[in-house]
Order: sequence, then structure tokens, then C-alpha cells
Amino acid sequence: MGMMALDSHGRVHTTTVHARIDLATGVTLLTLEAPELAASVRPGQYLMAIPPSGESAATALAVYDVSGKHASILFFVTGKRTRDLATLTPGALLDVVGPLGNGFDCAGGERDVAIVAGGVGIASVWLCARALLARGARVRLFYGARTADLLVETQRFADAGCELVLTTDDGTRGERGLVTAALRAAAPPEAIFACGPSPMLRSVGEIANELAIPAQLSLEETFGCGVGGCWGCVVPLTASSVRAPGFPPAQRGGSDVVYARVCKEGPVFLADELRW
Amino acid sequence: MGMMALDSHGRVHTTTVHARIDLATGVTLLTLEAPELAASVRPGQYLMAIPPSGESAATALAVYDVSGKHASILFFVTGKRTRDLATLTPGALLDVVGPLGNGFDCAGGERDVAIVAGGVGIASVWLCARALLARGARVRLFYGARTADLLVETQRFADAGCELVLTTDDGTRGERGLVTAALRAAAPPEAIFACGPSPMLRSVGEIANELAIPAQLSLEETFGCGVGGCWGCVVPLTASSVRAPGFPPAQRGGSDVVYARVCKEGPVFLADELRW
Amino acid sequence: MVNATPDLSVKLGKLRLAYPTLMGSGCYGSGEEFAPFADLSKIGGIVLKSVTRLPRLGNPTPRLVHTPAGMLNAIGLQNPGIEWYLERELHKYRGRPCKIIGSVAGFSLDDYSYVSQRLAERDEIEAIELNVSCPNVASEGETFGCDPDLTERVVAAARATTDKTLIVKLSPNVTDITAVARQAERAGADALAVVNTVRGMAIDVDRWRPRLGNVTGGLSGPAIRPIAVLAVYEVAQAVGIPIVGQGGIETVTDALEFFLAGATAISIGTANFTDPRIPERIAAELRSYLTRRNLSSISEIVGQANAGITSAHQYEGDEG
Amino acid sequence: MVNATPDLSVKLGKLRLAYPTLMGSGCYGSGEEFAPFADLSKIGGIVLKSVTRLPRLGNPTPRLVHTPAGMLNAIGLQNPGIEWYLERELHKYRGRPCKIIGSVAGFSLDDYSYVSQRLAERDEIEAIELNVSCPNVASEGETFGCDPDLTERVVAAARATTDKTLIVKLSPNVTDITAVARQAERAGADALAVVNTVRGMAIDVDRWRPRLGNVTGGLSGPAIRPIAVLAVYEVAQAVGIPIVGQGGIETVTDALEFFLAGATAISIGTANFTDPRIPERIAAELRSYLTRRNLSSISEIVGQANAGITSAHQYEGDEG
Ligand SMILES: Cc1cc2nc3c(=O)[nH]c(=O)nc-3n(C[C@H](O)[C@H](O)[C@H](O)COP(=O)(O)OP(=O)(O)OC[C@H]3O[C@@H](n4cnc5c(N)ncnc54)[C@H](O)[C@@H]3O)c2cc1C
Ligand SMILES: Cc1cc2nc3c(=O)[nH]c(=O)nc-3n(C[C@H](O)[C@H](O)[C@H](O)COP(=O)(O)OP(=O)(O)OC[C@H]3O[C@@H](n4cnc5c(N)ncnc54)[C@H](O)[C@@H]3O)c2cc1C
Ligand SMILES: Cc1cc2nc3c(=O)[nH]c(=O)nc-3n(C[C@H](O)[C@H](O)[C@H](O)COP(=O)(O)O)c2cc1C
Ligand SMILES: Cc1cc2nc3c(=O)[nH]c(=O)nc-3n(C[C@H](O)[C@H](O)[C@H](O)COP(=O)(O)O)c2cc1C
Ligand code: FES
Ligand code: FES
Repeated sequence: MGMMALDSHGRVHTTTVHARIDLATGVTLLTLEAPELAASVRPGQYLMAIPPSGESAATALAVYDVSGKHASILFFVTGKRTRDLATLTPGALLDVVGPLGNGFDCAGGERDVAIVAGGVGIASVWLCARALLARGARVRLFYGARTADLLVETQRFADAGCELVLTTDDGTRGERGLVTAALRAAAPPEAIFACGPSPMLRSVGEIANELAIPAQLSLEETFGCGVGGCWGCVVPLTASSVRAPGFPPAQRGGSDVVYARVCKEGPVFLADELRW
Repeated sequence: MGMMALDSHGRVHTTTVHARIDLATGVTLLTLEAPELAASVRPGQYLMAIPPSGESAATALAVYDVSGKHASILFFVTGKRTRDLATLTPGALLDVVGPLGNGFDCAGGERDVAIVAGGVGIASVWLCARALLARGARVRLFYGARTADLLVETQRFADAGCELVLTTDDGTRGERGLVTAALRAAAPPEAIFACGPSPMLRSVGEIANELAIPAQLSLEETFGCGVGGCWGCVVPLTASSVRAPGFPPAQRGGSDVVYARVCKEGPVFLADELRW
Repeated sequence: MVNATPDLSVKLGKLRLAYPTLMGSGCYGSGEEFAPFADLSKIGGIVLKSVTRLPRLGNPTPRLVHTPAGMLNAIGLQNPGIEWYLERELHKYRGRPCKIIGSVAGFSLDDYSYVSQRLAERDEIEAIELNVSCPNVASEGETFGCDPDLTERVVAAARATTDKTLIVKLSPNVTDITAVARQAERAGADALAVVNTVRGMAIDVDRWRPRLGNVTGGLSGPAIRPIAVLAVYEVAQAVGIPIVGQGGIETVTDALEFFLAGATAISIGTANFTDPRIPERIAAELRSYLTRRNLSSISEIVGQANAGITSAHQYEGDEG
Repeated sequence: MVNATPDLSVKLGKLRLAYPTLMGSGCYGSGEEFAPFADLSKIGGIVLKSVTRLPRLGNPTPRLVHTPAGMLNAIGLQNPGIEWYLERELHKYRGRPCKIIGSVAGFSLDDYSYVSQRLAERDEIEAIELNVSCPNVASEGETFGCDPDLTERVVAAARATTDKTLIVKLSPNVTDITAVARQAERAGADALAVVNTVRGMAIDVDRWRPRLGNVTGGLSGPAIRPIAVLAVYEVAQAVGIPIVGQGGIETVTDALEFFLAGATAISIGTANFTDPRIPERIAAELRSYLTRRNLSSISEIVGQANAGITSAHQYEGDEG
């Protein structure tokens, strides 16, 4: 299965907060006026949000949606930096670097695909879902969260034509349990696109590899620079991967591995090239 | 001249931001709904604002004004903590500790008094001006700032009946130069009440001592705890001062000095007890 | 056990604390300053400001500078000296609803043993902390804590003067803190306070001068937490006596990092300058954390971040 | 002079920088990663990621943790090894509009001299920085920088291999950094980089494990600035060679603190993760600061926070 061309050219954009919606306590959707960014984003790409306070590192955030001159971000307040971003209101300026990274390849021929999202992972898959639906694929969204309130934007996906399979850890909405259990229980799709915490992505990868289904996984590692300069965000790949950086491989667990940068070679990788 | 009883009993109050006015870029006036605080504040007292972000130390801020169940603070954004506070909008919660410290004694018999304020010092003197005017004193406000925009709230003082003498470093409003020069040039008052940066207060103190005018100076040291526990905010006093803490004095510059805590024994001290 | 409220009490040598939280020396006065805002019956104890043999005026001003996620201080051990202290200060501490720990600083072996003895004689004082790590007194203070052998001698001298719990407070400003820790243990320390402030400095770029009257100061607050957590983690593997972890603790998460690294108790200093309710809040949240995990006592998590991980990872870290 | 634009150029040994700003090793890749966002002709130079004799896979993940006003990293010197590096990486650096400085790390004297020599031979490389202070490689790396005598030998070995500017990067994780600095100078260093990261650790309180794959890491960012400013201030009084100040520089004020403390140039690392425009902004604001004060060159402020203040204050600090 082919992936889109490696490397992408982000820029620094000064954007203006156009609208703000609080989807749940601690979950914010900001729509930014950012014409050039909006015009150049591809599904699964992200941006680095430069902290309005000037303090602390920039924060990696998926570009959730784009329309016209607007691009939006959807984030969960988990610490200082997202708390900073959550103070922004319409009219405020926000500098961002992007679009960055290699996103999902939605141009494959599969007719029946599954999107698997866990927690904030939902922010990385909307553009992907839209592209897949646009080319006429059946799209099932397997979406899990800790509790009902944190299952956000489900209506948007449903209205667009996705079939929703929801799960919560506490059973307050959808099936109780892990989203990967729901995936396993369902009829196998032809391809999988997933974003969420590492444990979830690992088991999505296992499922995909068992069933020999191609799976594109969008990883969330802690970022430093976000642009390929610090090697802080790496993940082990099989040395033969097209995305493996030109480095001498090392033996690990019986195979040749190379650490690739999630921010630069990724954030999307194929399940069968990951060696974690 | 008598000062009011030492020691004051502050408490932690959870207040709600009632109104916000941006007096100039980087100068914010927040009115807080804080009934008990408003009821107990005396002129020249301050509070410690607990950072809404939870990060960094609390910030010492004068209680600018009180009316009914409202108390207000007026602050200049100089760094991280005031920047944090400047993100607050009506409806937001702000916890504060106060009222704290020993403020101005406005109950003296002087009929013709001068209030000297430099920069943010203006925030500490409004309640003092009001009290002095209320007992029929002639009040001249000598007020200096870097530039015209930073001379805030002048109308309020004028409307209340103060005679204003304004100065700016750049001459954009009032006389060009230091506010202390204006004080020196004016007819001597019977008493002085002052708040501002240390260099200003030192020369106000010198003027007062030369002319043998009683002067109450509200000091601005960098605070740690703000409640007397860390001895970080001290200023040297003559050992004979009523406010000198019970510590063995040490010889310095030919006189017996003791370090007193600006947060606890102050922030207001008499010009003739300071040994800085 | 599951339904019983978890036990937060801990022991440091003979000293039993109802809560595993001490208030850091020099940060909490005598407690009375904070009493209007904090419930002293909900903290383990207060470590008093360090006292010396002779009175000290302390450092010139300014003594404090706020820095990113922290604070520099150079108080310079302002204190009235031990005699005055015993006569006119100590009585204040009677009847505090928490433990009172005296802190001793000095410039010679004699200083430390003399002041320790005079303090320990008094029954207001339930334990002694030796501050061999104050960075703000033209360095003599700190040299003790930066030299394992000097530390051993100071501790031995103080140890000889009292049976009360003896806590030795270590400096992070050393190449190998475990060497100092081992000597302190050997010399008879009952517990170690890890760590004191990290030496630092700030400069006024308008006036081209140091921002502290003393030029240099001690850095505290969240900025130093990763440094302090590591110090606790390493010292815990080097000694068998309990550790009082400190350095930037502001939340229950921060506190848990120290317990998991190997601290038996924690100390809260600078966070009291952020919000005086923090110590009580941390105690309450520690209890709910333990309850959520069906743990019956804080002691069950002490050092749990520790087991066997190091070697494995470092092996892999050396690959390539 | 007043009207001429102030001169920001500085010299480190033979190396002349158009701007007094280097990009910290390991933080800026080869520069190409930042080129779309930053104007490389407005920075002094880039210190490349440290390279070792043999390839290194680097540390297991996670390698980064964000901490208050800072960041812990434990990359573990991931690099392809010197041979591969010379063959397949170095060509990238040709024609960069700023200086390129190679960084050498190792585990033996041989490593350092061999890699220094191989790098220095290449004309893409205009100076060598010796990283004797990496805290993330199971400690061997750092031991060199924590021992004055080992440091002297490593520096002497590298010095013998090249006439190009040799910068020695010091560790803050020592009791007395000036001792190491003096030995490095004696052994022939042309300049000192002060300081590398401070050792630290963070613990995951949900999973009871260290948050870094390598357990411990190096703390960088504004959190360590007061520690780094003091290190520069003290080293500047101990040696005569120029200092490249670093540790938490994010703004022109931060940069000025380092120059006033005694740094001839500064290095910017973690701040590039906040905003890639920071180095260019700092250079521009340094220029206006000098202009406002009618100064003709950055060199006029180097070490100005220093003169004679110390003694006066510390005398007073001992009063009481
Ligand atoms: C490519 C990419 C795209 C992303 N897209 C999005 C997105 O669209 N929306 C979104 O919300 N996020 C997204 N993320 C994740 C986001 O960048 C991170 O969550 C970021 O760290 C948030 O920063 P913070 O400072 O707010 O939280 P941090 O301070 O970094 O905290 C992060 C987590 O660490 C935990 N933590 C902190 N200290 C401890 C401790 N001692 N023990 C245990 N846990 C602790 C916190 O509780 C929190 O869960 C993305 C990440 C990547 C790599
Ligand atoms: C009793 C009392 C009452 C007060 N009342 C008020 C009030 O009513 N309103 C008000 O606005 N303020 C008031 N203050 C002052 C206020 O508490 C302080 O300004 C406080 O430090 C603001 O905190 P900050 O974190 O925003 O700024 P900080 O981060 O503390 O910065 C304070 C100052 O230090 C400067 N600075 C930082 N680093 C450097 C450097 N390297 N070189 C040179 N300068 C540097 C900053 O530019 C800034 O001017 C009061 C203080 C006291 C003691
Ligand atoms: C203002 C101030 C004064 C201090 N004075 C002392 C002292 O006299 N003796 C001592 O052992 N430690 C002293 N310390 C260190 C603290 O007790 C504590 O060990 C250190 O600040 C780290 O913890 P923290 O980050 O929670 O403050 C002082 C700290 C501060 C901030
Ligand atoms: C992710 C990361 C990787 C680093 N790698 C190296 C390295 O390979 N060699 C080195 O000498 N310093 C390395 N450093 C240290 C930096 O070059 C710099 O000295 C230090 O981070 C302090 O400066 P700062 O606070 O501006 O980042 C690294 C720092 C970071 C944050
Ligand atoms: S975050 Fe720096 S290389 Fe990926
Ligand atoms: S600020 Fe702590 S004693 Fe005044």
C-alpha cells in the first residue's frame, strides 16, 4: 500500500481565534482563521501551537478540521500547556507552526474501512473520515473514551455518514470496555486508520497484523522540537521500512530496527513496520 | 504620631470577578465580589492573590478600592504572575488571602496633606485619599509615571477633590521629571503619605526628614510568603521603632538596626524609623 | 482493610508524625503566621527556621527573586541566636497541634553540637534537623554538606548530644549526593532531608547587578523538582534510613513522585507561598489516592518506582 | 559610534561568529529541520548533535518529559557513528549561512581524540565542541566532565588533534565547576560551554515507573537558568577564555543575564522548541538594547554584573 510523499513544508502562521466551543469540561474546540494553513493541510497532519504565554514548549495538536480559511484544533486539558491554550477566546492571536508530518493516506481502494479513535485521538481522524467518505467508502468509527462526556463530536461523524461503535471504560455510553475489544468483535474491515494512546494502537496493530489488514496508526509520543531536530519522539521501525531514516540499524528482538521520528517520519506509520 | 494597632487578621476568601476594566495596555482593574474582605479592609492594606493557574507564588496586591460587597485590585503586568491575573474575566474565581499588613494611619489631625504615588503605587493610596478627604483635609496628589498612558485613574482622584500634580519621565503629561522634584518644589504639606518604588520612597523620606514632616511610606519589596513566615521581604528599621520585631539589634552605619518584615510589620513605615 | 481509611502516619526514628508532611525550615515561620489560613492539626510538623549560636542580622536586601517555576532566596539565616531563641521564642511553640522540629545551622563543629544540645534539651523540640546545606552564608555553611567527611563529623558531634530524632538535611550541590548520605547515616543520622535549595543567581539587566543582595541564592520550587526526585531516588538506594523528600512539591502528584522515589515523608516549603491550603489538600488527596488503590498505608508506596527498572533500561541505553 | 548599529559579532578562539548565538547541540538537528521557520543567516552557528566513534541506537522511549518551566531528555546520544556520519551526513552542512560546530562525545580518551580528529579534518566543520557532560549515557559520558583530571586529559587529547577552535562543554552536576573549568583551560580549551543539562528524574504516579525509558535524564529550559547564570558567573572569574553561556535562554532579558554574568556568546537549545523565531528575535533585541544604551558592541557588557559587588555584599551577609 503506498503512502503519500514523505516530508511536508510547514511554516509559522499567525492565526486569530475565530470561534471557541467548550465540548465538555476540559475539552475545547478552537477555530482559527488561518487561510494558508487551511489550504495546505492533509488528513492526519498536525501543527505545533506556540504557547500564548511564551512559556514552555510548543504543543503538538492535530489539525482537526479545515473549511475555507479556517482550521480548527480540538484539545483536552491535560497539563500546563493545554491549560494555557484553553485561556484563548475569540479575537486572540495564536501562532502555530504547520502543517507538519506525514498523515494518513486515504487514497487507497478499500471500500470498507474502520477508523479507531481513543480519547484525544478523535482529533486526528475527522479529516481522514471525510476523505474516505468522499471517495465512497463505508466508514465505521470505533471510538472509545473514559466516560460518556469525553466522547465528543459523535454527531458530526454520524451526520457525515460514519457508522458509530462507541465504548466507554465506565459503560456510561456505548459498550463498556475497550474500543479494541469492539473492533475485534466486529466484522473485519479492509483497512484500518487509528489514533489514540500507545496501548490502544499496539493492540490495533496486533489485530491488524493477525487479520492481515493494512493499518495506518497515528502515534502520540511526547514531542520536543516537533520538526525533526531533537530525536526525542522516536519509535522503533523495521530497518527495511520506507520511512526508516538513513541510520545504521541495530539488532533488537531478532530484527533490524532503526528509531524513526514520530514528528518527521510520522506521525502515521504502518502497523507492520512498527517494532515496539 | 500614633499608628493603628499592629497585626491584622487576614483569611482566605474565594472571590468572583465582578467586573474588569483595562485602564491601559498592561494595566487592569478587577472588581471582586468579596463581602467579608471588603468589610474589613483598611487603607494601605494588601492581599495575596493565589495564582489562578496554580503555578508560581501568590502576588501581593494592594486593595485598591472597596464599596459594598466589592473590593478591587489594580495591577500592572510586569511578569508571569500579573500576566496570569490579567487573563481573568468576569465570572472567574480568584482566591485571595487578606486583608494583610498594617496600612496608613489616616486619623491624624493634619489639615494639609500630600499623597505621593509612583507607578503602581497609585493602587495603594486611593482608600487613604478617600479617608483623608472624608475628614476634611486638603489633599494634594503628587503622581508620577513613565509616560502619560500609565497615569491611570486621575479623574477619580480629581473628582473626589484631590488637587493633582502629575509628572511623567517623558513629559507626555504633566511636568517632565520625577514626582519627588514636584514635591520638593511645592509648598510643604503637614504630612506625607507615599507609595511607589524604593528610590522614590527614599527621596520622599529624605524630603520629609529634612522638612521634619511626618511621612508614612508604603514599601514594595519582593514577597515570598506574604504573611511573616520567611523573612524574605525585610527592611532595616531603627531598633527603637515600635514596629521593630523582638530581635537582638545589630550595629549598622552607627545606629542599632533590626530587619522588619514589610509584609507583617509593614507595608507602611514611618520615614524616620527606616534605616535603608 | 479496604474500607478503613488509609493510614498516613509515618515514623522518622523515634518521631511519629500523624501526617507525612513537614513544613520546610525557613518557609513556615513558627507556624503562627500561617495558623489563620491553615489547619496545623492537619500537617505532620513544622521545621523551624534554622538557628545559629550567635545572632545573625542576615543578608542584605533584596533577599528574594521570583524565577521560572521557582524562587531564589538568600535570607542568610537571620535569627536571634540560640540564647535569645530559647528565652523568648521557643515558648510560642508550646501546644502546637503538630510536631515541632528544631533546625540547627553553624560554622564549626562546636556550633552544631552546642546548638543541637541546647535545643534538644527543651521539650518543645521533638526532633533536630541539621542544616549542613545552606547555600546562602558565604559558603561555610554549605561546605559541611558538600564534604562527606565533614558531614560525618558534624553529624557525629550532634548525635552525641541527643537521643531525639536527628534529621540531616543534604545539599544537592554536590557531584555525588549518595556519598554524603552514606556518611551521614554512618555517623548516626535517623533520617535524611533531601534536598535543600540548589545554588543559583539572577541578574538585573537594567542595573547590571545581581538581583539578590547576597549575589547568589538558593533555588526552590517546582523548577527543582526533577533534581530533587532524582536525589531522593538515588539516596534511597544508598541508605537504609528514612528520607524526607522535598523540592518543589505543590500537588498530590508531586508528593507521590517523592514517595514512589523512596521518601518516607515529604516537606513542603515554597508551595506555602502559593497557597497556604496546599499541605492540607495534599494530605487529603494522598488519602483518596490510597483509597482508590485499596492501599491501607502510605508506607506501601514508598520506593515503588524503584524496583529493578534501572539496570534493564540502562543496558538498553548503552546499545548501538 | 552612537549612530552606527552595534556590533554583535564575537570570537571564540579562531572562530568568528557574526551573531553571538549558537544553537545548542542536540536541539537543532543539522539546521535543515529549522530552516523553513528560522533564518539561519541570523544566527551565529549550529552545534551539531554529539557524535560518537560507534553508532548508537540511543535510549529506549519515552525520551522526553515536560516539567515545570523545563524539560527532561534522555536521548542517549543516538547517532550513526563517526564513519557513517562523515560519509553520509556531513555534506548536508555545506553552504549553511552560519558556522557549523561539531560535537564529540565518547567513553574513552581514544574515542574523544579519534572522533575529534576525524571531524576536524573536514572543512564543513569550523570548530569542535567536546561534550564531556552528557548525563544520559549510563554515566560514563558524564564522569569525564565531573572529574577535573579526567577532563584535563580528554581536552589535552582532543587539543592535540586540531588547531580549530576547541570548546569544552561543562557539566553543572559537580560540587565545584570552577575546578573543572580551570583544568579544561589549562589543557588548551579555547572556550567553555557552560552549562549542559542538570541531572533529573520524573515518575509516573499512575504506573509507578520512571517517566523516561532511561530512568534519569537531563533537565533543560528556563527552570535551570538561575543555576546556569551562576555557573557562568563563577567560571568567568576562574578562567580567562571565553564562555558560551546556556541554560534556559528564551528572551533577550535571559540572554543579557548571561552576557552580564560573563558569557561572550550564548547558546539556545530548548527555546527553539517553544518558538523557532526566538534566536533571530533575541539577536534583534540585543541590538536595540545596545543602541538604547549607546553601546557599540556586545563585548562591552560581558561580565559587567561582576565587578567588585561580591565581596562587599558577602561581608555584610556575614554580619549579625
Ligand atoms: C502528533 C500529535 C498530535 C496530537 N494531537 C492532539 C490533539 O489534537 N489534541 C490533544 O488534546 N492532544 C494532542 N496531542 C497530545 C498533546 O500534544 C499532549 O497531551 C501534550 O503533552 C499536552 O501538553 P500539556 O502540557 O497540556 O500536558 P503535559 O504537562 O505534557 O501532561 C501530559 C500528561 O502527562 C501527565 N503527567 C504529568 N505528570 C505526571 C506524573 N508525575 N505522573 C503521571 N502522569 C503525569 C498529565 O497528567 C498528562 O496526562 C498530540 C500529540 C502528538 C504527538
Ligand atoms: C505590599 C505590596 C503591594 C503591592 N501592590 C501592587 C498593586 O496594587 N499593583 C501592582 O501592580 N503591583 C503591586 N505590587 C507589586 C507586585 O506584587 C509585584 O510587581 C510582583 O512581582 C508582580 O509579579 P510578576 O510575577 O508579575 O512580576 P515578576 O516576575 O515578579 O517581575 C517583577 C519585575 O522584575 C523585573 N525583572 C524580571 N527579571 C528581570 C531581570 N533579569 N532584570 C531586570 N528586571 C527583571 C520584571 O521586568 C518586573 O518589572 C505590590 C507589592 C507589594 C509588596
Ligand atoms: C525563603 C526560604 C528560606 C529557607 N530557609 C531555610 C533554612 O533556614 N534552613 C533550611 O534548612 N532550609 C531553608 N530553606 C529550604 C527549604 O526548607 C526547602 O528545603 C527548599 O526550599 C526546597 O523545598 P521547596 O521547593 O518545597 O521550598 C528555605 C527556603 C526558602 C524558600
Ligand atoms: C533534547 C535535547 C538533546 C540534547 N542533546 C545534546 C547533545 O547531544 N550534546 C550536548 O552537548 N548537549 C545536548 N543537549 C544540551 C543542550 O545543548 C543545552 O546545553 C542544554 O539543553 C541547556 O540549554 P537550553 O536550556 O537552552 O536547552 C541536549 C538538550 C536537549 C533538550
Ligand atoms: S520532537 Fe524533536 S525530533 Fe521529533
Ligand atoms: S514575605 Fe515572607 S516574611 Fe514577608
